[in-house]
Amino acid sequence: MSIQVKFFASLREKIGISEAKVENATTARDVWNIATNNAKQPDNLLVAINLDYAKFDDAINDGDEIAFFPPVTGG
Amino acid sequence: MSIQVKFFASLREKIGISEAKVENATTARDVWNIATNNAKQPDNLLVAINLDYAKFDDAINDGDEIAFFPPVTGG
Amino acid sequence: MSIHISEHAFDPWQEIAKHQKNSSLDNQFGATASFVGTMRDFNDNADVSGMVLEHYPEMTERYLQQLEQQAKQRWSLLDSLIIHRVGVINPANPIVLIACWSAHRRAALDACAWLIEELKHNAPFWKKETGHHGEHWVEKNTDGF
Amino acid sequence: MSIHISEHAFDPWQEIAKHQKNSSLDNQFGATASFVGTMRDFNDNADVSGMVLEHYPEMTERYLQQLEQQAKQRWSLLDSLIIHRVGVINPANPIVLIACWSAHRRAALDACAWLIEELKHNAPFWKKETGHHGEHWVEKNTDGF
Repeated sequence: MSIQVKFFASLREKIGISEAKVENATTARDVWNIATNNAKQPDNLLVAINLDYAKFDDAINDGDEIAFFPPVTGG
Repeated sequence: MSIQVKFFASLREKIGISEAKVENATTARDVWNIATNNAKQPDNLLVAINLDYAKFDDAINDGDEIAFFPPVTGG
Repeated sequence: MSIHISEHAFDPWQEIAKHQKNSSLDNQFGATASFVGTMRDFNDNADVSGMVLEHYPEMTERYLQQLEQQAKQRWSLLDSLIIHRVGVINPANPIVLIACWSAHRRAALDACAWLIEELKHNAPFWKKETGHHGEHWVEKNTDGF
Repeated sequence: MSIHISEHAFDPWQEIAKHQKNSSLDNQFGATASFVGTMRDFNDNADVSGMVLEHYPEMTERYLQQLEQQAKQRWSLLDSLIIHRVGVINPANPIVLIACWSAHRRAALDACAWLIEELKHNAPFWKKETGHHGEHWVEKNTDGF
């Protein structure tokens, strides 16, 4: 199993990781815990699975791309 | 007393008058009746006194400009 | 705040750019909302090949100035621009331009939508359409849908 | 329907004109509504001299395409255009452009206002501002007022 993980913006800078690969995880929350070594989740943390907004308890599958990021501020 | 009267658009074409001057009138309705020789008022006829929307029973004064026109269709 | 009644065709995008360049808005605005009404080549399913727009010049000017003042009182606008064509208009010609500038988006968006709605309902302009079947006055504006 | 993510400064009015010219909209549309978001030189009362806009490229593209599709289903749009800057942005630079074309005014106006609101709330872009006091990430977007 191989999960692609991405971090963006202030979160990327704070935890110092832009990308990671994790091997075994069943939910987005697992992915966070493994990739960040159980770092505390910031308030308002957002997660996307395969480019769609998702919940932390959503199941993930081999080959998925999971992204974590802070509230968006575009436009 | 001198009242300037104007007619616009389809109303102007229908009654065949673009401008008139009437001498004695106390309301916009009087002005209509005098200037058009008591023509029937079309549905939805609008009136302005001195460039502001007004009512047919509004009083008028010497030197006023009274305009009659159909529903507006700009923009 | 600026109002132009034009007897000549205008390019709305160039007019917005020009207005913005010549104004003192530099770096202060974060939002620009605009609306452009354009002559289509059909209306109510009948072919329309041309149009003549009549207006009541003094009242039009006064009414549009009052509208801009009301918009300025109601929303935090930094600037606004209204351009309206009169005279002979051809298909694809812009008829009306409304542009509003503000610091934040809601003021510009809401003021722009309000201005075109008020203008459509009350500004003394009248359209006469010409087509295959002769000419006729437009009886009333659509409700916008 | 068209989406551009641009690393280079763009002129929103030229882009609208260009898009209109190159599309097959001729004479069919009666209404164009647009919104332009521009970088101001101040935000929350602090001087801001520059900005870097980060995004999540694949998700941004996907999200904006979904937005356009939803707008198209909800309103009778003839066309739409979304342009968003990323990278280094200077004061007075346009950041985002939304333009919508429709036969009648309400569709274009409502879709345009809806698109900028949805984009602001959900599209994966992040602003980092730079100024006299160093740099900082913008924590959240204003509610638009």
